[in-house]
Order: sequence, then C-alpha cells, then structure tokens
Amino acid sequence: MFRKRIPLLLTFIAGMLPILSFLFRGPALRDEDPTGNGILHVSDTFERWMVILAAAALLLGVVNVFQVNLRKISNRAQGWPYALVFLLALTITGFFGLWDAFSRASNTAWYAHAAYNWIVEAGFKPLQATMFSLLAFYVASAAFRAFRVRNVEAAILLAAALLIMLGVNPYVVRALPFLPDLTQWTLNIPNAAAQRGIIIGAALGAASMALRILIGIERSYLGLQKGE
Amino acid sequence: MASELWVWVGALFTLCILSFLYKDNPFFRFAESAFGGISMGYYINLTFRNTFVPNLIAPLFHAGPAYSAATYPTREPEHWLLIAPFLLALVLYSRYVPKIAWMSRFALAVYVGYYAGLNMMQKLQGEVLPQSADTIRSFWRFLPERLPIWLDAQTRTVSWGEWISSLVFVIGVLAVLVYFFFSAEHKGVVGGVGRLGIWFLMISFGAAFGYTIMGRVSILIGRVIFLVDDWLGLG
Amino acid sequence: MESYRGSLARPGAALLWLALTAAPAAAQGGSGWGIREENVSALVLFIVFSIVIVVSIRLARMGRPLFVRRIAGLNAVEEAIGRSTELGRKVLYVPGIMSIDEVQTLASLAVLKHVAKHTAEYGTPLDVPNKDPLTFAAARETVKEAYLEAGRPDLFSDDIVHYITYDQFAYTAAVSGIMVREKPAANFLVGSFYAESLLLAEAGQGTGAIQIAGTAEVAQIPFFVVTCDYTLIGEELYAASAYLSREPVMLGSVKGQDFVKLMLLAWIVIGLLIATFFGNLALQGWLQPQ
Amino acid sequence: MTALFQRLMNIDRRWLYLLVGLAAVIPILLPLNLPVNVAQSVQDLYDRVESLPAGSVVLASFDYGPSTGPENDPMADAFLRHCLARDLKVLCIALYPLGGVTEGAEELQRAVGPLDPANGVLESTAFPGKFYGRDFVYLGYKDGGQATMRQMGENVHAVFPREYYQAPVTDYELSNQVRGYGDVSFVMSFATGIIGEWWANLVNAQYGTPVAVGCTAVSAPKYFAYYKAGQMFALLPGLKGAAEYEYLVKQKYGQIAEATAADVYNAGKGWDVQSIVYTIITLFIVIGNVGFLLERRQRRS
Repeated sequence: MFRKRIPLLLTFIAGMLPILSFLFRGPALRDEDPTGNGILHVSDTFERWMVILAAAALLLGVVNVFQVNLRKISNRAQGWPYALVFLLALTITGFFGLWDAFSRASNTAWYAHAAYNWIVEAGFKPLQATMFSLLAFYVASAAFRAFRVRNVEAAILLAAALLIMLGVNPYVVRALPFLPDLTQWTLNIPNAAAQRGIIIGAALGAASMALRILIGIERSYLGLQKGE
Repeated sequence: MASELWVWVGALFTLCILSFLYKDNPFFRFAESAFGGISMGYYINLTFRNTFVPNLIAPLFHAGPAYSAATYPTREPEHWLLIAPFLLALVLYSRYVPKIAWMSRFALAVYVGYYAGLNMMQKLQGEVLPQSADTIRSFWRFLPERLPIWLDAQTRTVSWGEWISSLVFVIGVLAVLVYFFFSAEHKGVVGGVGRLGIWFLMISFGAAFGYTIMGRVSILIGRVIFLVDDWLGLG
Repeated sequence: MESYRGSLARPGAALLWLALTAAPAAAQGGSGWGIREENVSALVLFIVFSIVIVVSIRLARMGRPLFVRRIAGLNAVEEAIGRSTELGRKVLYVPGIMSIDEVQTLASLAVLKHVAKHTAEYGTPLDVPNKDPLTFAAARETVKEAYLEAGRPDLFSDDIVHYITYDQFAYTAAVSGIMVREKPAANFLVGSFYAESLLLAEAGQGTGAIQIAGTAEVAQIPFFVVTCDYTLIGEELYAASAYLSREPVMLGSVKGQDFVKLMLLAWIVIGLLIATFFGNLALQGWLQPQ
Repeated sequence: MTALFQRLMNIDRRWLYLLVGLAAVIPILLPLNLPVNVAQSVQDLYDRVESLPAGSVVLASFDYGPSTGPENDPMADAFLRHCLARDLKVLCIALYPLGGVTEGAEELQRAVGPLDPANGVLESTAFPGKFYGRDFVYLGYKDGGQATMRQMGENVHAVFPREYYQAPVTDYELSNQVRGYGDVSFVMSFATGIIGEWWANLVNAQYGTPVAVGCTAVSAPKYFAYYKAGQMFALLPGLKGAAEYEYLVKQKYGQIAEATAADVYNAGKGWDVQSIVYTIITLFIVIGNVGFLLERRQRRS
C-alpha cells in the first residue's frame, strides 16, 4: 500500500503547485516580494530543481549504455566491434568534455578545451548536419511513393502539394500569374484552419490526459498495476 | 584539397552517413556508433557546463569553477534548499540498489506530476483560449472601428475576398474539430462535416509537405558546399 | 471496477471542489491571497474542465453506455503484433524523443504498456530504444509491469528497454540501423517527434514493416501521414490509452473531454455571432487580444 | 507504353536519391543561371535602394545563424554589395544568439574584402575608396531581443558602446553619426525566426522606420502577412527571393556580377538546385500517378 499511494500523492501535490501558482496569488514570502506572488516564487524554485533532476538522469543513460555495450563485447555478440567504437568515442569525448566543463571558467587547461572542440568540429557537427540533410532525399522518395490518386483524400493531398511546388517554379508562375497568391491563400487559410483545429483538439486531449495523471487514474508511466 | 585533419575527418564522416542511402554498410555502422559515443560525450559536457557546475555545485557546495566568493558572498536559504534536487537525484539512482529500487518511482512521480500540472495550465491558457478567442474575432476584426491604425483612411474598407476567406477559415476550424469527435459515429450530419474536416486536413498536410521541401534541400546544399569547397577546394 | 475504489479519484475530486468554493472567498485579496486577474479566464476553464471530466468519470463508473468511434490506428495495434509473431520478427517501439515532462510521451508510455502486454502474451521479441533518460527509466518500469500483468515475468529482460544516446540525430541513425538490420515487422513511432519523424518513418517504410505513428506535433503529422500505414493525429494519441484499455473510468474522461469540446464549439459559434453583429458587447474584455 | 510506366512506377528509390544528389552538386560546380521572374516584394527592395540619394545610411541586422546560411547568406551579400555600389552607408548589427555575430562578420568581409581595423586595415578591396568606419561598420551582437530594439530607438550608443573590433563607437564617423532609428533611411533584417516579425510589429509600428526583411522559405508565409499589411515595404522570401534580388543587382552592376560569379556559392546556384530538385520530384509524382492510373485501368478491363 505505502509503495503505491505515496507516488500518486507526490504526483498530485507536485501537479497542484504550478496550477495554484498560475491561478492564484499567495502571501508575500519575503519583504522584497510586494506583489505577493509567493506561490509563483515557490513554483519557479521547484522548476529549477526539476531541471537539475532531469540533468542528473543522464547518468541512468550512461550506465545503461555501458552495461549493454560491455555485455555485447564480452560475449562477442554480433556487431561487437561497433559497440567498442561506441564506448571508445563516448569515453574520449566524455573525458575531454568533463575536463573542459570544469576547466573552461579558469581556462587553465586550454588543451582540454582545444581537444574537445576539435572532436565537436570534426565529428559531432558534420555527423549531425549530414543526418539532417538525408531529409532532402527522403522527402523526394516519400513524395514519389505517397502522392498517388488512390481516393478523393489522396487526390486533395496531391493537389495541395503540387500547388505549392509549382508555385515556386518560374516557368509555371509566368504562365499562371495568379499562382503565388493562390499558394499564399492555401497556406494562410485552409492550412492554418486545419492546424488550428488540430491544436485546439490536442490541447483539450493533453489537458484531459494531464488531469487523469494528477488524480491518479493514468499511471502506466509509473508501472503501477491498476489494482496494486 | 583541404590541409586540416578535422576537415578530412568531417568529410569522411559525411560520406559514411550518405552511404546509408545506398544501403546499410560497415562505413555507416562505424559512423553511427562513433556518432552515438561522441554525442553522448557532448551532452555530458553540456549538462555539466550549463546545469551542474553553475546551478548545483557552485551554489550548494560553494566549490567548482563557477564558484567565487564574490558571486556567492553569503549562504542564502535557497542555496541550502538545493539539497532537495540533490537528494531527489539520489532517489532516482536508488534503482541500482535492488532492495530500495522501488523508491526511484518517487522521483519520477514528482517530475511527471509537476509538468502534468504545468502542461494542463499551458494548454488551457496558452492554446485553447487564445486560439478559440481568435477564431471568434474572425469577422469582428473587419468591423470599421477595429481595422488596424496603420491602414490609412480611404482603404479602411474590407474586400469581399477577405470576408469569404474568414468564413472558409472558420468553417475549416469547426469541421476539423468535429472530425475528431470521439462520441459520435461518422454518419449523417457529423459524418458530412467530418468529411469536410478531412478535406481541410488533407489540404493542410499536402501544403505543409510541399512547403518544407525547400528548407530540407537548403540543408543538403550546406553539406555539398562543405564537401566541394572546404574539402575538395573545387569552388 | 473495484480496482479504482482505493485510487485518488475521490480525494482529488474533493480537493478540486474545495478550490472552487475557496476561490470566490480568496478573490477579495485578504493577506496577499487572491486570484490572478490576468489568468481568470483560465481559472474558469480549469474549473469547468475539471468538473466535467470528474463527473463523467463517476457516470462511467455507474455503468453509463460509453460509445467511442473506431480509431483505425488503434485497431491495427493487435494486428501488427500478430503479424510480427507469425513472421518471427521483433516489434520496434519508439516512444518519441522528448522527456516525461511532455504529455505526448506519457500517452506513448500508456500505448507501450498495451503493446508490451501483447508481446508478452504472444512471446514476440520487443525492442524499445530510448533517447531521453527519464523516459527510458519510466518505460522500463512500464514494460516490466506489463510482462508481470500478462503473467510472463520470465520473458522480461533488461535488453528490451535500452538507452541509445541523448542526441536527436545520433538516436535516429541508431534506430534507422536497427530497422534496416533487424527488420522488425511492426514499427511504432508514438510520442513527440521533430525533424527526425520523416527520417525514421521513411527508413522503416523501406523495410516493409507495418508502421503505426502517433503525435500531436502539428508540423510533423504530414510526414507520418505520407509514410506510415496508420497515424494517430493529435487528440487521437491522447485518447489511445483509454481506447485500448476499454476501462469505463478512462473512457469516461474521454467522453468528458468531448463534452467540453462541444461546449467550446458552441461558445465559438455564439461568440462569433455576438462579436460580429454586436461588436462592442461585454464580450469585449474576452476578445481583446492579450 | 504501360510497361514503361510500370517499370518507372516501381523504380528503386535509390535512382531517385542519385538524381537528387546530382541536382545538388552539378549547379554548384557549373552555374546554369536558370531564368528568374522577379516578384513585386523583391522589386520593392531593389527600387528603394536605387532611389536613395548617395550618402544615405541603412541599418542591416543579421538575425540568423549558420544553420540557415545557405538561404540567408546570399541575401546579405547581394544587399551589402548593392548598397556600397550605390554609395550608401551601411551600419551592421546582429541580434541572433546562436552564432549571429559570426555570420555578420563573415558576410561583411565576404562583401567588402578582408578587414582588420585594429591594425589599420580599413579600406575595402572589393570597393576601393570605401573605408570601415566611414562607409560601413559592424557593431557586433547584442542579446535582449525586443528590449534591445526599444533601447536602440532611444540611443544606439547605449546599446552598442563599442563596435565589433572593440573600439568605442564614437571613434568612427558612421557609428558616431547614428543615434536612433531616425538617422537611418530603412532597416534591412536577414531573419530566420521571430526577430524579423519584431522589426515589423515593434520598430516599424512604434518608430515608423521603414522595414524590409529577407527571411527563410519556411517562415515566408508568416512574413507575407506583414508585407501585405504594409508593415514591411519589401520581402525576400527564402532562396527564391535572394536569387531574384541578386539577378536584379547583377543586371545593373557588372562589378557585382563578377564578384557574385567568383563566389563558390550564391543565390543563383542555390536556386538552380532548388528548381531542379522541385522539377525532379514533380516529374516523379506525375510518372507515379500516370502509371497508377494506367495500372488501375488495366486491372478494371
């Protein structure tokens, strides 16, 4: 009983804090707090703690990554050399990263910073930008396969996409001068209307989900059995 | 041809990732693993540099690079209170002690609870209300006394096109809202309005997809310039 | 139904009721206490919303009929897992890249629990790679519990839910690698996604797997609609846990949410007419853009 | 005929990837200079710069980072060269946090040539007779967004006490001369996200300073509303806008045409890539649909 009720109670209390500070004003906690947003101050402090907790959670990931990859290497599972590459890259970057994080203010160990920066410029940035650039290829193959007139909805989807894509082609625009305005209208009216409909609906859905969590009905995130 | 080593390493990593387009191969797999390790190290640095060192170690322990007597002359109460997140983090790590592993749920419960409450307010106040109120103003904003001041006097009338566009806009918002109704089968009136809702959705998805192509291609251009100019120097 | 008797629903509802009755008294200010004027409309919506949801949950518990329209994506969940079992291939579940401060991630964990229960029953291998550490910690608890509830704790191993890395694109590269190498027969992409939505969906599409996506990120929905077999759009993701669990209390909250939307629709239409024809009515205050 | 479309319809996606890859590389190596038709929102900027008397001062604000360089950089190059060719004076600042300051410095030196004011290298190699501090100056980056914009309305020197190379702004004639928005003919913002909007709905609305923006393609729809509402007198929407503006400037100023051609990357090349990729995708969509319809008709008959 104790193991289940306490987390749900904590969730409820932690949840009411931002709600109360958002809706009500509390007594001035300290003299230099004339506007009396005592609760807001408590809520903001609590948020700073949550940011620290989220940062501390990174260690959970690091530990799991070492567990999984070391096990893969020790019993020579399929693809173990890549696990070795992963751990080496993590250890080297992590080592210089920590050294840089602790020495940057006092810039004593400039070489730690230089080594770390070299890894970021040579490895992290190009890999990240190239993964991102794959989208230009995937957009093409997805459009080729998906924009087919299977039914009315697919036809509308295709028409809207073609309208935008033809709207930027100089030859077509010279032939159909009204096209850029039609493109603008499509983006500003039907597109914006549909997005607003989704946003309002999703906001209500999210608020409902959040409420279910606060009053303890939705608990799968805690891995609690319904009856526990 | 580039002389610096880091350009060569960056270019080879770029080619390894691009090779995945052809098929999965050892070069991509190597780049994937290296990328995973490097990125993990990058965020370890970022987490310590942006969060732990300035916001926890300095104020709570009065130590570390970000601490100096000038910035932390006295022991403020909220510095002491930082014990709380520190303990909460230890509770999170209790997962590794089998006997008290269940305690790690407390840390998750607090974190989820706080942001569930915050999200609820942000969704109601930040999305439901302003978006609905703006939809209500769709025609109200065309009333003569409402038109923005920078429109000079003689153009303060509104064309029929703008009235119709606003009507189409309102119909679209309401149709999409009805389409997502859970309590009614899509038959009869609800079915009809729902069908109109799907058409608005399809226009939106097609237009949004078509429009982002330009942005994605620009990122690819950035990579091509790096290879062609910085690495091969053919520019 | 008795499972909820001991839950927090009753004290939670009582506290909300307390907040309502105390609110007017607190409005006068007194010792610094008072309502934040700038958020008063949110207070009203919060009270109305909470009352309707809590009341509809109680009605649901008393056995009121609970009709919910068919959601294609959610009906396909069992079919997708069945297909993986036949082909003897794994099920891949990506819970989005954000932490559990994002409600979409929590909705995804609810769907994950349902999926994990099926993979436990059928004995199908399950793979849940993570980008966020807290989501990783929560997902591990969720899957362990699902295997317990399905009566197959023996099938649960620590390899099912594992952590990859904290970078969005490094995580995408690793998951694309899993999709292409281990060729899961069913890919679930449920939760909060950004630019990597198309990278994952298109890589998965290439392997011929059934793909079920779900997100409320408006900008990413088009990419899932174009590449996946089924897509849960916006609020369909949030209703997923209620729809899949079929439990009256959960469905009750979805019905309540629908009722609030009905009220909102009415408020928009009426407000539209009043604002247009009577322009400067008392509604004025509510219409001023903040 | 249907057999051809059949095969094309089920073509391996990697042929498509090859085409997109070639479309991205070839125009960068050998410029194709595909035709461009100029939109009104671009023509307005060109006409405004052409109409200003020599010696007028304009404020150029670098409100983007390296990630959107391929779209925003060419706009900045073309604009800076156009102003200097028209003997206008350009005061540059940067308001974008993630690398805005480096973009500003790089772009200025790409347009005027290498500079080192600290050691007396002030004259522009690209525009001989024009000097740093008299014809163009760069005040560097200042965060604070809207608050900074409001402060600049009162006193620019309070916001930027020192220019980018750390000399006091009073040392240079141009930076000393500009105290507020009244001292500049118009503001040109190269923007990626929200900052361009602030120039319109804050600076233009409160100070009446004419504002023009060069924005990324993704945020163009948003900015069009401001252009239509008159809060911006001109708009360069994404790479398409940049290519059109660069085309106009190259037509009139041969010297700029040569400098642009010499650059490894410019708006014209970028736009050639975009046009070809769009054409490839449109073509393949048409092929896919023709094949699909033929197949369906075959199945029905």
